[in-house]
Amino acid sequence: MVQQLPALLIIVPLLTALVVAMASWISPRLCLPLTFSGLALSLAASIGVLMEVIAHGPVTYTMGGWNAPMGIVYVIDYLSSPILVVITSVAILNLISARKSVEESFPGKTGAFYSLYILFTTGMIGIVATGDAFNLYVLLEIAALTGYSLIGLGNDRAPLASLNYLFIGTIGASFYLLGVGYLYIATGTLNMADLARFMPQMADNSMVLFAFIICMTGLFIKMALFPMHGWLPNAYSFSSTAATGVIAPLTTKVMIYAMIRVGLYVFTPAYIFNTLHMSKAIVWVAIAAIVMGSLLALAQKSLLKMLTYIIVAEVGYMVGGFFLGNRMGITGATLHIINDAAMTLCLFMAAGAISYKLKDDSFASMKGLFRKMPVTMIGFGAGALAVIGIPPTCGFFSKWYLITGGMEAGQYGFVAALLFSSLVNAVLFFRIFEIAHFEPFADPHDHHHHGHSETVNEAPLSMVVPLLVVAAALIVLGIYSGDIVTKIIQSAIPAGIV
Amino acid sequence: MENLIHMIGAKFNYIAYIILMMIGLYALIAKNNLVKKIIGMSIFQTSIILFYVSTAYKTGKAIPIVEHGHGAHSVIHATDYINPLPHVLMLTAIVVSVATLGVALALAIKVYRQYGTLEEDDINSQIRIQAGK
Amino acid sequence: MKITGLVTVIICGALLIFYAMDFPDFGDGTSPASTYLSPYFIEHTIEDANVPNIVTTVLADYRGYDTMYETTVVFTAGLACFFLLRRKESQNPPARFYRHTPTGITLRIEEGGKLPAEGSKVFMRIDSLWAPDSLIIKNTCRLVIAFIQLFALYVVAHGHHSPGGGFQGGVLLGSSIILFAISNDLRRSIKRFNEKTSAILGALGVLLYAGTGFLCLLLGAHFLNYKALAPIFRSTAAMARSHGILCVEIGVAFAVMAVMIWIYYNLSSAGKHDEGL
Amino acid sequence: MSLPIDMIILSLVVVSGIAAISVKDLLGAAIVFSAYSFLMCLSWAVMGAVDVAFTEATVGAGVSTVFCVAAVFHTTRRTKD
Repeated sequence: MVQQLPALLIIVPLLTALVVAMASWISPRLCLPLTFSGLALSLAASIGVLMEVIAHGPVTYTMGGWNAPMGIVYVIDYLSSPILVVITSVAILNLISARKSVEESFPGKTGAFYSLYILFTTGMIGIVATGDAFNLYVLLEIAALTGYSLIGLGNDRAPLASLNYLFIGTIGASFYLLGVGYLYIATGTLNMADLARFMPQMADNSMVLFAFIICMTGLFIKMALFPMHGWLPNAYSFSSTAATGVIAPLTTKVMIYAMIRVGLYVFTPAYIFNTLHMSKAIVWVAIAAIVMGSLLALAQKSLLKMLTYIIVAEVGYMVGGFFLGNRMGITGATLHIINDAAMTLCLFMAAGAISYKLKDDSFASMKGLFRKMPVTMIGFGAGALAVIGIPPTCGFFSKWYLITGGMEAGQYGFVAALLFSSLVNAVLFFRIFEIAHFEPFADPHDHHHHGHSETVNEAPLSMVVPLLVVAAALIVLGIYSGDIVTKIIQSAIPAGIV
Repeated sequence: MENLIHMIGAKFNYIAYIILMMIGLYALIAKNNLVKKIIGMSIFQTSIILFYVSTAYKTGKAIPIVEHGHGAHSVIHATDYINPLPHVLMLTAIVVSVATLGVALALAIKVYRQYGTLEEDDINSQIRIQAGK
Repeated sequence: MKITGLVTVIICGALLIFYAMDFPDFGDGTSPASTYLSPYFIEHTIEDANVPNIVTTVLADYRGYDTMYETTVVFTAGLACFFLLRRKESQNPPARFYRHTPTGITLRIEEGGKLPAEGSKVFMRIDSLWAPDSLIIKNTCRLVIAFIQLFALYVVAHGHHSPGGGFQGGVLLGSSIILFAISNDLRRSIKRFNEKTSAILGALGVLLYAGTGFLCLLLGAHFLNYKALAPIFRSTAAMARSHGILCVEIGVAFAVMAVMIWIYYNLSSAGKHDEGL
Repeated sequence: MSLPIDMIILSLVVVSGIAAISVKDLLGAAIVFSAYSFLMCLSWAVMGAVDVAFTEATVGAGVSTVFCVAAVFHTTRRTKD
């Protein structure tokens, strides 16, 4: 059974999605329990695989029984197994939290929503687990297509935002596909490990150079690295919060994972960091992303828009950290994938609860929110502290690694950008706290009902409990980040990197 | 000069794929109408399929279906057949492109329902008017 | 925007053409792409799966896992179109058009007006852009549809030996029903092949594919390793693979057929399922 | 060396591709795009990719044209570019 876990991890959600799609036509009441149990099984499988990897090292699974270069293999190693756990837990927590708003926003289509939701998760799991460069493209498209449709059914402006996302996303995925094609004609294989084996003798092959450029461009577009971030803010802020709750924490992070995977295990660190002289330039792009993301976040007037620009800045952290090219930087980038997924989930869940209650997410409507929704604001506060990077929340530790990496590499611009962005984040969130805590719940027309509007009007329990779980996870991740780094991430980084 | 002509002859397919890709990219960037953009996106995707299929071709070799049965040679030589692997990959890519096309058209219909137009600048000016209110 | 687009495109194109000059020549059979992996597929297809069409073997067996997700992508597209577009009809339907068949008079019934009985023989519901039935179109389509479907079944079943397979056959089957919907009208087509059928059949097709793989897993082999099905088919391992490929091809055909019809229903009526093309 | 017929077909593909994005009528664009797909399918058949050509003939020239026409039918034919 243990050796079948990597397959079950992804097959169970796929089967569940299909069964849910059928159940929605026969007995819609079954959809939610089925979805929940499918994702729970997948979470259990991912934890099982993580245990297996920590105990016995990387697991490979051959699909169809065909060995590596012929068939498709799944490789679950130190890099992918923690991310798998993150993906499945984000999906399941957001499912619990989003239940109420799904029933409200998509009457008659909840079955389809749940089915697309699981398919999205399946795509994400597949991207992380696969060891085949072309299989990654197919799963990328599944995740993307479900993402477009989940985003497309939001408020008035969602369809156009989603269509723009579709155009950009298709360009990104096609560039990746083209890059894989270049690699294929240069080497003749599609398996990642096999490609990496060919890399040393391909060091001065111009096709491989171009494949690198175009693959990375495709992934940069997909992860919304500045200046290719144009699609992200609208797509994430106009869609329903049930959908953004899973899309915002996962999409960009999994794309960054794909970048690290393709970088370390296809093109190999020796090729990227020693043969090519591009990493400095990419770090500068990342610095621009951090600075511009933070500045644009300052200019926003609504909560969701602000959070989306913070995501743009966070993408810069991880891309920059990876292209620092040293052990500290890559550790920081990998750890930050996990932490950032948790932080973004926390913030978006809190924003979802707030907009579920207030039906509005502008800053002006958030006055007196600490009194009105105290528990939600505690969760929001935990997420905010993590994004700013205050110990003992997890955000501090990954930033610590990134900053140390930047110092070691001599990239002081990157260090300065990180510090600047933390400062801006602090300003951003304290501005919200100020509005939500100190300004009274504004209702200028009736002073008599002043007391009424201040009474606690908390979001439903199904939203608050997962939020508090995530908030606690932020601190737990922070406390155990030393263990995560030494036991898992250090083994994920190839020995050649110092 | 002769060299150049020979070069273009030998790489004609690759040049054609790049031209098509650029047509698609141009439509995606510069066209104003959403359906035109969607058609451009499809052209962009087919150009990549053309690239893969071109890499599989071997001059004068058979299509990738093994001759067998009575009187066929029993030993199969890989050099007698066109490379089948890119074909398989491109079947998947074609399917992905039609799926994307369907979703894109559905979104375009929704956009039209919302704004009554498919021209991007008209939609943007409508959004600006709404925001100004 | 036009200038920006043109400049970007010219720069990208020049860069791509510059790098394209290092490609192996077109039709060159000695590049790594043709000499590393593909010879294995070509030389072992008969021995491994007893399928002469190498593309089918690679598609459904060596890289069958990709193909399962390819089918899932199609299903996702159908589900996405439904999710995005479908609108249930409101209590008071907007203006409808009816034709009084004996006299040929067209009636426009306003929103909320009294509608003729559902199965009325005298009043025929028509589209707002109605054209009189063309005898030629109707009868030609009626004749052709049967042959398209027959050909589609041949394509599915004969995918092992000739070009074609589940995907192409499925699209052909789907297009035969789309042709019916175009040549008659959408309502009549929905009466014969309704939305629920197409949605469930689409999921069932993918489930047949994934289920075949899962059955192999339950029998102790790896996912999609059709060799494990040999005891069920009472055959050799190679023949089991061949039969396994046929099973998944049938699943693909069902899924693709149903989803193509589903997408057409939703796109052609903008989600209302009342009037089509 | 490319085959002459291949070169001719691909030139036509490029011409129809340009036509598809520059026609000032969306229904026309959908039909030209269908022609583009069909020519592309011919070029793949010439290159021996029979399965791919078959798929493109059914999907590209067939079903996706119907989808495009259906979408244009529910939106508008007019366009400025």
